[in-house]
Amino acid sequence: MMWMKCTISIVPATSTLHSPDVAVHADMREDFLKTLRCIILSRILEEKLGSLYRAGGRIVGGVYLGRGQEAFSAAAGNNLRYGKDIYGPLIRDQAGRIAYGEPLLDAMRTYLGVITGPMRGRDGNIHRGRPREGCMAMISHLGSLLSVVAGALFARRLRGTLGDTVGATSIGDGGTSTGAFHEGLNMAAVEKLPLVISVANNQFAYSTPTSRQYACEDLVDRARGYGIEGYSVDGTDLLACVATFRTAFARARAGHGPQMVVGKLLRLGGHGEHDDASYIPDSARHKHEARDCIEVAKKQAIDLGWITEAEIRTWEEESRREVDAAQAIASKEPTPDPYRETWHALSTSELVEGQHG
Amino acid sequence: MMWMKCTISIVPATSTLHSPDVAVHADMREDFLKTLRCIILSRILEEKLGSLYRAGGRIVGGVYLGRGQEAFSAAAGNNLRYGKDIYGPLIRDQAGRIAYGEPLLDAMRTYLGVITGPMRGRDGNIHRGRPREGCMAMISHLGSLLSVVAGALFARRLRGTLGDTVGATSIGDGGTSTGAFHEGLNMAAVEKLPLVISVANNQFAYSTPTSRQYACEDLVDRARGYGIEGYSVDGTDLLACVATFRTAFARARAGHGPQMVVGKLLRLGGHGEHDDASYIPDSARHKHEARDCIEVAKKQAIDLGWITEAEIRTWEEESRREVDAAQAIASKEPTPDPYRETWHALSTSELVEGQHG
Amino acid sequence: MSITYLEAIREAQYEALRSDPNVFLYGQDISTFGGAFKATKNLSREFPGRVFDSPISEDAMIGMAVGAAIEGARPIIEMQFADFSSVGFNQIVNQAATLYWRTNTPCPITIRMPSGGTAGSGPFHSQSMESIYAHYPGIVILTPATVEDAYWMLLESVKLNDPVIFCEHKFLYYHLKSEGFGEALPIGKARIARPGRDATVVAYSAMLHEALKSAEELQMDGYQVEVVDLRSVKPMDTDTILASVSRTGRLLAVGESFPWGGVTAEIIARVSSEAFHMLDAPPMRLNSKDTPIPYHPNLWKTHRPTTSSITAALRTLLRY
Amino acid sequence: MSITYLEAIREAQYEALRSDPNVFLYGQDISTFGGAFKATKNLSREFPGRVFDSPISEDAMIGMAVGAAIEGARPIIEMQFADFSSVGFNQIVNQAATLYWRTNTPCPITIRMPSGGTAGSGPFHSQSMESIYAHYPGIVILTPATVEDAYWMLLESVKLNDPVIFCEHKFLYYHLKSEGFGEALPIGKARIARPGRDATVVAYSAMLHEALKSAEELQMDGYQVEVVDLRSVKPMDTDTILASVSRTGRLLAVGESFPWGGVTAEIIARVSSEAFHMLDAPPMRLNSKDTPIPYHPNLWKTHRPTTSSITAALRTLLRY
Ligand SMILES: Cc1ncc(C[n+]2csc(CCOP(=O)(O)OP(=O)(O)O)c2C)c(N)n1
Ligand SMILES: Cc1ncc(C[n+]2csc(CCOP(=O)(O)OP(=O)(O)O)c2C)c(N)n1
Ligand SMILES: [Mg+2]
Ligand SMILES: [Mg+2]
Repeated sequence: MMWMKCTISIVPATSTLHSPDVAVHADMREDFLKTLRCIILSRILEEKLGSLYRAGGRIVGGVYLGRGQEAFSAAAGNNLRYGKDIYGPLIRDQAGRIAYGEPLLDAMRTYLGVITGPMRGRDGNIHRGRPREGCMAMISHLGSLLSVVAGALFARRLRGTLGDTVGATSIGDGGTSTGAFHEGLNMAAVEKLPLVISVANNQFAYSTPTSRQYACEDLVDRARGYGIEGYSVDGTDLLACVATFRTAFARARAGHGPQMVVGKLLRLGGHGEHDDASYIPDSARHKHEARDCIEVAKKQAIDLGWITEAEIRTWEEESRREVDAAQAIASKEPTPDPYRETWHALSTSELVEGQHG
Repeated sequence: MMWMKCTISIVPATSTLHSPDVAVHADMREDFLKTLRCIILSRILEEKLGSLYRAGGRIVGGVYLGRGQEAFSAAAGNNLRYGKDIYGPLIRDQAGRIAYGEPLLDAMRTYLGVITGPMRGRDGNIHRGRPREGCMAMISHLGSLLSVVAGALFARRLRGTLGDTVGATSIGDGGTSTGAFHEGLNMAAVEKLPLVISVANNQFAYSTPTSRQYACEDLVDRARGYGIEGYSVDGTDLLACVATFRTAFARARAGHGPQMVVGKLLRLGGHGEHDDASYIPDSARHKHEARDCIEVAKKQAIDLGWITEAEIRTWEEESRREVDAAQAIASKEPTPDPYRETWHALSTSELVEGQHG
Repeated sequence: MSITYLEAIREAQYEALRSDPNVFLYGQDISTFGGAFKATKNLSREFPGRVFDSPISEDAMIGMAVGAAIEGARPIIEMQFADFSSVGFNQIVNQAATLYWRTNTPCPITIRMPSGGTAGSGPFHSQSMESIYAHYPGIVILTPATVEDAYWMLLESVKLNDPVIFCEHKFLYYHLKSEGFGEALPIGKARIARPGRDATVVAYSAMLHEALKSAEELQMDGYQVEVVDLRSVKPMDTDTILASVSRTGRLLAVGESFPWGGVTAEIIARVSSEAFHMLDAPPMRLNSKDTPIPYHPNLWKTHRPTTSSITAALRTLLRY
Repeated sequence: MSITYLEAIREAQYEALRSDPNVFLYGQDISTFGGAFKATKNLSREFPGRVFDSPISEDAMIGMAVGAAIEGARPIIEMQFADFSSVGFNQIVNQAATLYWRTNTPCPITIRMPSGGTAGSGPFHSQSMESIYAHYPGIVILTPATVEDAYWMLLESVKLNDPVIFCEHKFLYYHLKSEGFGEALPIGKARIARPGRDATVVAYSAMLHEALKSAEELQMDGYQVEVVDLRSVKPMDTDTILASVSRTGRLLAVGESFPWGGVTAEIIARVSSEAFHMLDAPPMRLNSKDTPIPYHPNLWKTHRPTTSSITAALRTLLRY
């Protein structure tokens, strides 16, 4: 049995002081490997989406990828049970969605805009979700999903169906500047909801550097002001992410209220696939945060003796087949037919108005 | 010369650590007495407004008073120069307005809705202001004034007219829950503007106790998350307030960015004069924060040998005369005549539409 | 036993809480205090753990309601004043109103908005926002003008599987009384509040009562003015309006919101397009003036339509 | 040298910055990056210290612009997409739009809103919000449809002492080209974009071009359709519309925003009320459908008015 120390600084919140270092236990192996498998799949799916976008023709609208953020995203999603817990993924949460259990086909179908997908061509890409199964479908307005996830948890507690379920959602460094994020987080704190908020500080909001976004030293410094527990983690380090989110989710489930996990990392790509990110200075590209979390994780797993290179290659091949299979299915499916669309924005069809004028 | 210790806990912000205790110097005498004069006048004015409201007939709309918050409000306003600095007073800032230099007639005329007042009957009570002279006229939506004050300072810096001017605005415990407050404060921090924000934590937002408003221990815990300097002060203690705001304003003027001063106190009255505040529990009424800041201040001044009881009585009489004089003038002035009203919401009169339809 | 419009709103919430455990109330000062207007008086005592004081966070209040609705709850959200919904605007029009269409998930939330002008309330405690919300797809906008509608339509709102903006008029809170709740009328249908054959006035909410008084005044001059109570601004019951105009040949639309666009423009556009030849005179409308709502009663009385301005407009219309 | 609609917007900002030191630009990603659409490309280099990247804080962006305007600055605020102005809504309609009326202080701010649909942009990157903002007193709403108007009206906006919502259409950004900026037309006046005698189409922004194509198509059938470019939604140039309708006797109003209320209802209400007897046929309107704006191009093409739906409506109108 091997032990390894990873650097997780868990910042003291209002009431609880966490130990600043956490040792890697053997019982992390399972979670770690499951997450590693997810981030490999996520990267391969996203590479496919990127190349479909560049090829043109099939994907409509933009493509927004999570390259470099997979470890942080998946380590959160891995703590969620599909159909039980509530998840509000954001822009760069493909890896989290996979870890959570969202079917690959949901992604592919939504990007291709086919009617078999959860959004039926009505909305696209990262806006997909199945709210009644616990997967919220984000609107574009940053910050506004937090209160929705909080509300779902609130309703469960009210109706007595909360049990050990938990909610999770994400935000970027840029999204923390929205009023919606502040209101939602404050309300969740007041209601002491079992909610884990991942703050993916990827150094940029589109092109805007963090120096134009906030003036604090570390976004985790905000936790105390909300009276919630906060963690700061190296977002490129899957082991650290798995350990931190494990603690955060356990504490959320145990009734300690919202948990804010801030991951430091770098967006390894453009804001969307249309963007070459030429504004990211070379200096940023050479910092620790610019490490590719997947390479780091593979090495961690191999060093720990948890997996071999050959096994990883097998996973990669399997992932490619899964992605190809999803694409093969979705690309044969029909796109929406405007003449079959009901154009009903209300579920109460008697109250839908006809055309007037 | 007497020295006295007052308890000011100045919370460490991102970069600067203040000494936790400040001694009272003789050079505080002038500021203290000026402020004391203001809060006495403010209380007498507000008592008059309250009785006019209860008598009915002349005041239209609600009356919202600052009873119990005068020391905290005036200690801030006292650092502002009318016509030079920028002030964005809120609901309970009558004392701050007086200290800042707003004419008493502006208040009286606005409450009576006469056309000679700055709002000309178009808006009322606490919404008054003279923006071009630096006194902003709040809209009701809490939190939304902060960014306006920030914008005025921003424009001055841009145009090279900032000099040593500074801006100040207030918020209540309830107002801190608004998205607007968060966005405005964060933006002011990013722009490192010379702005002092008074947070009057009077334990209630209308009837809502702070336990339903935030989950942190002290609202000053938020300062660090914005990367600004924060202070926590006993809002019933005028000496402490004067000392704290003096530091905060000095640091704002010296380029240290936004300063957040949180005052702990109790609203000594209803939300408005229509409200008997019966929801405030007796326990709250017997706490330290329930002290009447004016009585505390009078005693402080007498104990320090800065003033005599007789002198205070003279001030009170003078204040009463000032208030009566303002009332006498304003109550003779005309209320608006709808047939003389231009009903132009645009300053560009060529673009004003006629009535259609 | 006479019941006010405000009491009807309280009673409807009582009944909604009583009959469905999924209903809860969330809003500023609505718990022990019973709300700024006392529309939730005693409800927190009668239904412990189901009436919550909210932080001053309109955006989050609506967002949380949407999340709760997804999970099967049926929240009623009180805005302290309709005017403050402007900071919850995004969650209403983009989150709540798009949920069903985007994801096939019903969004049963009711947002109560104390609306409209009262003397001395000024620009930010007097607004009527029905015209703004009705512009957006995916929301139902109700504007009750009677004690009966206040009661039944609020109860219906809570049962509806779609977001409802419930515009209750503050001017009617204490003034308007009724002997009981009567019968429920269906949502989405207008009502002939007063029959007549010379002209049709379409009004809603507080303006209905100004229009009725106006019709009364004009009766002394021998005119029979028909008054239609719209009840629901969206959907708008075009059929009932057209049927009335087909009888009278004359139309005046009256609303309290700002004059550009909005309810009255929509009424006139529908009638002009769909019943052009039934009109014997150009259609008319009356709204508030095109400025913020004034604080001083002198100005306020002139800013909004009143019985006298409606009567004046009707005289012009009838003389045409 | 041909200039696009987008370049015109950049050039107008260049000229505004050059000619008045009180002008500054504030918006997300507009500094070195030059904005999501490159409407501020190079401006931060050409005018150092006057073009700022904003935090993602639309409410504070508008609030700060109002404060800056009070101090004599003339800010131009870029919303990354018009859709996101929903979170700055309160500061626009309640802070900026009421300032002059309440305090006699002019509020010269320009809010640029990249508006309207493009294929694949979905419900939250396609909205047209002119109908919402025009409802409120105290704001000017401009909707340029040409390269010339994009340039001159933006320059005029910055000079105006009132808040301007500048709705620039994303669909026109790259497609629309002109050989120069031509002459400035006055703000608040509509323009006859194509003369005709058989029917009037009133349109604006991207819909103008669909209407013009439609008029072209119908010319082959011998119809002379007059097309009015509204240019400014509020104030709305009623005189020009009425003059056109008095010549043609037929009216179709076309807009891209949602169907309930809004620009087209306002046009029809004005014409019906003020020029009833000039109409030889019931007035018609065309808007988007009453659902959120769809993501998939198949749906999107049917959701908004197009040349073919305008032509179909006009055929009905002309045959009447
Ligand atoms: C309220 C709002 N304003 C603007 C936008 C446009 N926008 C979309 S993504 C983005 C940058 C987001 O940055 P961040 O939150 O750091 O997330 P990241 O893209 O880095 O993952 C912006 C400005 C938006 N979606 N919502
Ligand atoms: C956005 C918004 N929502 C609701 C209100 C209604 N309102 C006016 S004052 C008030 C309570 C304010 O409490 P606090 O901020 O603590 O200030 P205090 O009255 O205690 O001085 C409320 C809810 C408002 N003005 N603005
Ligand atoms: Mg980011
Ligand atoms: Mg308070």
